[in-house]
Amino acid sequence: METLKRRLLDMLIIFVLWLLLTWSLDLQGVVAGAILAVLFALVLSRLLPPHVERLFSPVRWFWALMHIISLAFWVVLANFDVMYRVLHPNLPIRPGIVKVKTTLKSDEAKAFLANSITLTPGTLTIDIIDDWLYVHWINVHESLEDTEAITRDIAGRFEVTLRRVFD
Amino acid sequence: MKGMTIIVKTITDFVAAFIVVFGAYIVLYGHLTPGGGFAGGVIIACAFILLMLAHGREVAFARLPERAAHIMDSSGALAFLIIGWLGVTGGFFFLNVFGRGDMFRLLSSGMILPLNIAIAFKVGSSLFLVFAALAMFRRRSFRAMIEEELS
Amino acid sequence: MNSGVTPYILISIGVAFDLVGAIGLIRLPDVYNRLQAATKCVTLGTALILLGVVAASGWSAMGIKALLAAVFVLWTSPTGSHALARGAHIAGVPLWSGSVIDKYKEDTGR
Amino acid sequence: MHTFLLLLIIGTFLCLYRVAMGPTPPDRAVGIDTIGVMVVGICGIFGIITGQDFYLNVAIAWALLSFLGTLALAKYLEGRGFDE
Repeated sequence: METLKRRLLDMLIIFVLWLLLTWSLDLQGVVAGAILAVLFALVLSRLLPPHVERLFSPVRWFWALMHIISLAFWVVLANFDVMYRVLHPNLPIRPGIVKVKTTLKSDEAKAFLANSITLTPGTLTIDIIDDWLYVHWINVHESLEDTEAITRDIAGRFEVTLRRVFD
Repeated sequence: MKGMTIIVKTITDFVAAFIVVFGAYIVLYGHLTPGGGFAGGVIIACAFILLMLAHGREVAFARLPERAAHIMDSSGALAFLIIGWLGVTGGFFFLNVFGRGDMFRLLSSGMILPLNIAIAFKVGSSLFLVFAALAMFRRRSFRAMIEEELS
Repeated sequence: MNSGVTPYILISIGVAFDLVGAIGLIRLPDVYNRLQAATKCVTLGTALILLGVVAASGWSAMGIKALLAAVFVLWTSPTGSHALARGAHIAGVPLWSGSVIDKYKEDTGR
Repeated sequence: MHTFLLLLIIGTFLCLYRVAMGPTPPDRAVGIDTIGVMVVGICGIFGIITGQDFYLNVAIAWALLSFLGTLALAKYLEGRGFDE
């Protein structure tokens, strides 16, 4: 029963992707998409990631929207930050690799946290080992041993929304 | 640790299904837009090569087993030949024996669409197998290879 | 294809960010700093150009494909730069001489 | 629109400087990755100029191949085989 439900979900998602790609309601195209969805869901099993059923939860979609809005703000800020640093004649940088502890549990949340950190001002995720993220920071301005402040400064701004989206 | 980090694994899982559907779109609309069997087959193979890079060989072969890839490889070439020989019933090799259909719709090209699908099966599975086979060779130092040559 | 001023604004901002990323790739001192500038500026620049395509063509086949390409770039580009940074650190590329701390080397020894 | 195209091509040549002159192999890999993402934008602008939507297919395929190449280069820099 569980696998049947999962297969139907796979078919639906592949069919929606096909409709988005062709973007026409021509009968032949729609039938071809339906055949393709059934074929892929039956033959290429486990192609989609686990927990696909979470796509149908409106609460998660709301928090995903909140995350996208906050991420857009920080990304634009990050670009002006990089522009200032690159075009300044003296190159005002003070780089270093710091360590950040995350409280998120699932793999998806960790992956999207790492990508969000890469896109925000002055930080670049280098590695993730269990709960510790190693982050290259272009302008280290906190005191170096104060892991709490560094964590709050780098990862804290996204954990609130990402926890509600993925965990 | 097998494969790359969690980040790469998760993002690869998210995009692999989209890449396969995109490759199928390139194959099926190959006669209306640029693309076709070869390009779509390469894109479908890229999805599985991506899985192999991110997760390691076992996971990629669990998604597309080696034996199934071999069968698809051979049957693609066979299907191409059979569709070509169907033309002989009307006169000569590769003669279009299917209907032409309406212009600018999916079924409008006679036998180009089945030929595209056959080429896609052939190219996709064999490119995946070639990548897997080439990755299996151990990387050895040039010094060892030269010494082995000289001895 | 509606002609307005919105696509021109979006595309010009995107191209400006792309050029800043390229200049940062040349000016900054070591591979990690270059990766920072290149990833942030070029990813947002390309995404803005593709959003400009969406604004220029509306909800047609072209607009939807541009939207899909923008989502794809926004997901994969940071991932690729993360993999490159990890590879560079494991390959033994040192940090710039003005760097203040390297926790990763202290913890993993690579 | 042609001005934007010219500016983006100048940008790719700036990246090509890093590919040619990079002191270490990872520098060259970063240049190649950046060029790959920039070409996606060039494809989008081509789509607007010509009004044909298949240029966006090229953009998606190019983004995919660029990601694949970046992952392969990163794995090569780590010093591991492609299938482990």
